[in-house]
Amino acid sequence: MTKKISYREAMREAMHEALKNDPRVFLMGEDVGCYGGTYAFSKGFLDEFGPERIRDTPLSELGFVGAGIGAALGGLRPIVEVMTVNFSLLALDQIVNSAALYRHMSGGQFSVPLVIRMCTGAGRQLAAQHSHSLEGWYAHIPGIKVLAPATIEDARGMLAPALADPDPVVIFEHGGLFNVEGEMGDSWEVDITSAKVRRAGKDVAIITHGGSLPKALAAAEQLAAAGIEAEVLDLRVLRPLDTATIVASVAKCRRAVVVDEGWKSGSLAAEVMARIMENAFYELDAPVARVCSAEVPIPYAKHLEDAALPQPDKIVAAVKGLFA
Amino acid sequence: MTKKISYREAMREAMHEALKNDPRVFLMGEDVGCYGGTYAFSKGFLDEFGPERIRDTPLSELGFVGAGIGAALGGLRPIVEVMTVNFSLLALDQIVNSAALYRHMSGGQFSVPLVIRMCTGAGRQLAAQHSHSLEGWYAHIPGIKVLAPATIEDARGMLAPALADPDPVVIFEHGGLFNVEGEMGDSWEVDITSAKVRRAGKDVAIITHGGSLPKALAAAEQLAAAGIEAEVLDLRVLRPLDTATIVASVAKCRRAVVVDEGWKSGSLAAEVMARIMENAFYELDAPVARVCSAEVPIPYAKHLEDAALPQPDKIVAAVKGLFA
Amino acid sequence: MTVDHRAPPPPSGPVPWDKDFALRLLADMLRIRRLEEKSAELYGAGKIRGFLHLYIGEEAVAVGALHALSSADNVVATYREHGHALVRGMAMGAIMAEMYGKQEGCARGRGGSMHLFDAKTRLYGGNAIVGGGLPLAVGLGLAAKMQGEDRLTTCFFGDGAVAEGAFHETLNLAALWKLPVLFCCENNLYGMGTAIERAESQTDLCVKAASYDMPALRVDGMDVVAVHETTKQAVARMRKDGGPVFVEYQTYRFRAHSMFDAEIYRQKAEVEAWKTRGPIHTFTARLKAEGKLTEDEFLELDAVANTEVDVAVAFAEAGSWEPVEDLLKDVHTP
Amino acid sequence: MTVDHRAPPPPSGPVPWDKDFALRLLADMLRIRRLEEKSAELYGAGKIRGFLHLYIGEEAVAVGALHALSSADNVVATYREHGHALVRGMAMGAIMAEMYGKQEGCARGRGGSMHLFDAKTRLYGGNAIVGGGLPLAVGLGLAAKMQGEDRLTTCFFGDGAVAEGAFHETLNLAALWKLPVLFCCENNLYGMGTAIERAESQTDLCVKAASYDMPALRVDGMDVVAVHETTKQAVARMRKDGGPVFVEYQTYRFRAHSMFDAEIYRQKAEVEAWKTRGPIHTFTARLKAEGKLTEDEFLELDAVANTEVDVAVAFAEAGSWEPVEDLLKDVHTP
Ligand SMILES: Cc1ncc(C[n+]2csc(CCOP(=O)(O)OP(=O)(O)O)c2C)c(N)n1
Ligand SMILES: Cc1ncc(C[n+]2csc(CCOP(=O)(O)OP(=O)(O)O)c2C)c(N)n1
Ligand SMILES: [Mg+2]
Ligand SMILES: [Mg+2]
Repeated sequence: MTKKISYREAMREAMHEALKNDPRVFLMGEDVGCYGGTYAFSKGFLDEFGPERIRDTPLSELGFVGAGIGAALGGLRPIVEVMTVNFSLLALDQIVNSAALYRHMSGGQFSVPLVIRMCTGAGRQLAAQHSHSLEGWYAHIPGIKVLAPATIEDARGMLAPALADPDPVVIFEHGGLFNVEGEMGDSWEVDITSAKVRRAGKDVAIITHGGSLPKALAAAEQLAAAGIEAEVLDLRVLRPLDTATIVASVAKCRRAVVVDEGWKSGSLAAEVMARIMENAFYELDAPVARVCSAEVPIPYAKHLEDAALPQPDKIVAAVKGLFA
Repeated sequence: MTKKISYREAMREAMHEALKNDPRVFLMGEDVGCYGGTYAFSKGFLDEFGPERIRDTPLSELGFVGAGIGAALGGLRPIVEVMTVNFSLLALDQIVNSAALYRHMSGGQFSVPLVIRMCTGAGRQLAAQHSHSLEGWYAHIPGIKVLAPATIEDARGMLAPALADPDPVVIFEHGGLFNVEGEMGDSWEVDITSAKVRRAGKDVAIITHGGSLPKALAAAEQLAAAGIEAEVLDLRVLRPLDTATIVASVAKCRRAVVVDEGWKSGSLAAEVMARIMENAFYELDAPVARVCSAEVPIPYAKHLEDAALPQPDKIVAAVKGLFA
Repeated sequence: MTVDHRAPPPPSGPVPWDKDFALRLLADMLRIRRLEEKSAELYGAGKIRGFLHLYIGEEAVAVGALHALSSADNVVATYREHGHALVRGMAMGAIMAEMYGKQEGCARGRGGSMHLFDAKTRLYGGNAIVGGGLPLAVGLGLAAKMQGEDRLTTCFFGDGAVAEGAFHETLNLAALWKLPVLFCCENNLYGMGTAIERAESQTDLCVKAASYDMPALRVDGMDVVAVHETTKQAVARMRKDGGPVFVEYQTYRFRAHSMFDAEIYRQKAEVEAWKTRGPIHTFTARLKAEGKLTEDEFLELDAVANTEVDVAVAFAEAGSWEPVEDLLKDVHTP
Repeated sequence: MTVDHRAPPPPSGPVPWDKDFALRLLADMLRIRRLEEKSAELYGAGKIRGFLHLYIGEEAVAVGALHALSSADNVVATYREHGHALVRGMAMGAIMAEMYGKQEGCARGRGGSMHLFDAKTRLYGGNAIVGGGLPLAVGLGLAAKMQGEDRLTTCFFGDGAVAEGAFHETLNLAALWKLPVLFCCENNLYGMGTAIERAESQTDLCVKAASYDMPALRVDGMDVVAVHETTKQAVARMRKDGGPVFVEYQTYRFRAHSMFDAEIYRQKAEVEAWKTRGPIHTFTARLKAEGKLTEDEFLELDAVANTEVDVAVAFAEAGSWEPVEDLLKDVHTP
């Protein structure tokens, strides 16, 4: 049996299940309660689970993310929702200087089983302060796991293993995916360790994650029409990266394009290229290319925003460039 | 005429000159005044320039960095000292969401001629919360310039052009360099646009910056003894990267190792490798290797800290690996 | 702490201004109202996109407060700043074109509704990070003070921003360094869907000013007369003594937080009750009662505002798109 | 605001405790003092490295406050936390070995002086980010409350931390949610080289608590009797009412901020005057005056403390280095 649900509903179901099954789990963040969730992910939760477990917070990103860390240290399993990655900059000290360090720095005595969820990405004309894609920053930090569910199944399935993880897990949900709908079976298996091939191919590996996955798949369709069979690899887990699966795709296709909505310089795409350099250099028939965001604050005007972000046609062009 | 001065004295002289020459320049940060500067960079300044221009701040990184941005918008030329990069996490919102964006987002109406200086890096047994090397993060942000003076000359010479720049400039000073001494002439020319070859070679390009430069040079000496002539390239300017100079070194040597004290995954080293992939793939005789920090919070114990960080012997081993 | 969400009686009493001045302020409130009503309509029509936060109901604050400033003063505002930009002197067409994303907009269409900037009128944004403008305001105040300028910096922010660390660090710096910063807290009882008593353990926001040894004033933000007179007081005090002042404007937002808000967090009755305190119609009634305004004069002002809106829309419609080749313009570190 | 940096008269008056209890607290102060004096020496000898912040002069705070807690309570401390760890029950050898960087240290030598952790005694660090422990404490308090545990969380922090946004956000959350968090502000008049009146526009730190509607107490932090009695009051109130309490301990650091500090920001005379208020010798004198302590007993306590230090040093010396192969242990995301 499958049913059609949206990415939003999938994540909502996942949280609902977690709240039902484990009394240690609670949801905390700005407007998760009375407002019904900024993106309606927690609609109805307040009535069902009450204000203790569906905990609206003041506008205090540093404070409530730190409180989530403390609550995890104290035995709970918090899901902390930071409205968007843009505001998470205010909380980075707690994430990097506390959550990520505690286990190692305490000699293994303490752990922080915390899940932080946040919306990421551009594409909705929200302008420069609301359009960052900084998951690559988070993926730089040892001690935290970074996930990027890009499919309905991952939105539905990644939360449970994230909550079971003894360490902090940050989940990036791309704002452009929330209304995407798809079929969902009653049973699924979702790990939080591996990258996944979303479309098999043999001529070029398009490696991507999050909000860029649909664009990569669209590009692959266009390429197929032009006789190029692209394999589309969804990284899914941004830290630790699944190097083996990346290398396998690259070794098979011998060409690769990395697509990443982050700004190009210092992007996660660069890390993927570095891994390929280190592990699959001799398998390459051409240098790996990347399609990232232009190095500019993301503008409001639609035509400029579109021009700043990765798009299917740019991916197609980058792939074709590899065969030139 | 040359004289022997330390990195600390060089930076102090640079600030002194700036304060003398331009009444719009002032220095602001924690303990820059009464304490004499956390690392004695501003010793004596309070007496000479007074508390208005040598402005001690409360412990409020977000607040005083933001105040620096506002003061720059208001016509001054602030030098804001953030004690270390570790604490700058508290100020990232202001740097990324205001300083970096203002010029573009305002349609070119406003600019933020601000210099932010901070100590970076590990190696002094300061443990996990005081040992980050996050200059790679900053180098990801369009709208700011990122500098890493690694020599006496750059410590002396980079501040003036940074202050003359119409946009925010972040200067990373590696704590391990402060006591390094060197000869300094009366005249020098220091740009803030180019990378520089610090040691010419032909067999391998060692590409590095900041506190890793002395280690790279030490490794080059060892390699020379083994018959390998390494070119050591100091990136100096981490954003925007001087791709042309990187490519020239790589094209000449046909082999390269990138040395970066940041954690390996998502490091600036990855970006350098990506640039080489994009621009010099066909010049390479071997995949580019990198020597970065182990992916672990930096431990206090000396032997563990040493093991976590790039060291000359690891660089030597990486280079030799390219010839195996 | 609990907070009474019920609307107090509407503002009333004499208007201590000459007709000219009174009508200018009324006109400005009407200009904001009509601009925003049209904006909402244009959002529905897909002409404006992204986030759009309306100020409807709160017009007395920007109008009363900003008319107490001089043109040399700086203004820092939030994402709910159409009114502030307009009163400050930005052309309505530049605002509308910005919301359309046209290059004739005040920021070439790069910022949209949340990021109105205007160097000419010293409007330093339009900041969409809650609390993000506060440290900037302190810096602007510092620059003015260090350069010996007679220039205040006025910073608007909401009740929600008070919980942010930025608020605390900023008020402390401003008071410690005695900077000419006027902190204008637009307390509309909600930060998005979170009522103030669910965000602040101490809901008396003026008490917060005391914790920085900063003078604080509280005023009915639905009453343009009270807003203006109180702000004038604050400004006079600042021009005399130099230090910062905190003013709490008690106001209310009649519309949803943004165009995505289903408003399930507050009762319709509460909103309706507050609407009886609407700053435009209560001020209009007072002026009429005093004989300072006739219905015809009111209709005339309203017609002028509507015409200005129409012209602004036409200007925006006729505007052009910034060439895609200019995308990287104004970024010097590619 | 100005602040009087002159030392008030030394603490005096009767000690309302039985001899046993009084001597336990005296012994703890001595243990801290001797441990730290030795640490300074070992720093000079290169055995301890990195940052070392001594608590000398402030011992009455940790000793008086922590003896008011139960072993079920949580403690969050700063980088100046040797005393807190010791009083809480951590073995001196584990502290010393940690500062040596040996794996017999409480954190396997990974953290050093600033990062003492002990799950057994519920010491959650040792945090070297000023203000960084505050949000954690709120979270620990939240966990205790949500799990219905009878467990307070005590968070130590300095006067300097009060200026950080973290302080503001944390106090608001704790008061808003009525969490059992005891905020222990160790006000030693300086944050590094910055005197409090150059960091805080409002130097009365108890006024800050009011801005969160939180009860506040102020006490002479050089007087272990006052510290303990006041903390007991705060704790009793919290166990009854559930909400947070703020306590300001007015104290003074006799040594430099860290081993790198030239101390040019304060007068020697000021330091010397404060030393006359030293918590150990004034308490000793009071006990002697009351006949609760003889010089021999004092010497005996001191000898015990010194022996404990010697044993701890021997333990640390005999300790071993964590194998380099274990570097990545406890990091699950390489
Ligand atoms: C740092 C930050 N956190 C969250 C948001 C999302 N957000 C935008 S407006 C808002 C409510 C702010 O309330 P208030 O300060 O009272 O201003 P109002 O909207 O009522 O005018 C929130 C939560 C944001 N923009 N910035
Ligand atoms: C966020 C942050 N900023 C700066 C520092 C550097 N620093 C360490 S201790 C200190 C002074 C703190 O003063 P206070 O809170 O009064 O504690 P005290 O040292 O007096 O016990 C400073 C500035 C830091 N560790 N963390
Ligand atoms: Mg509000
Ligand atoms: Mg202090």
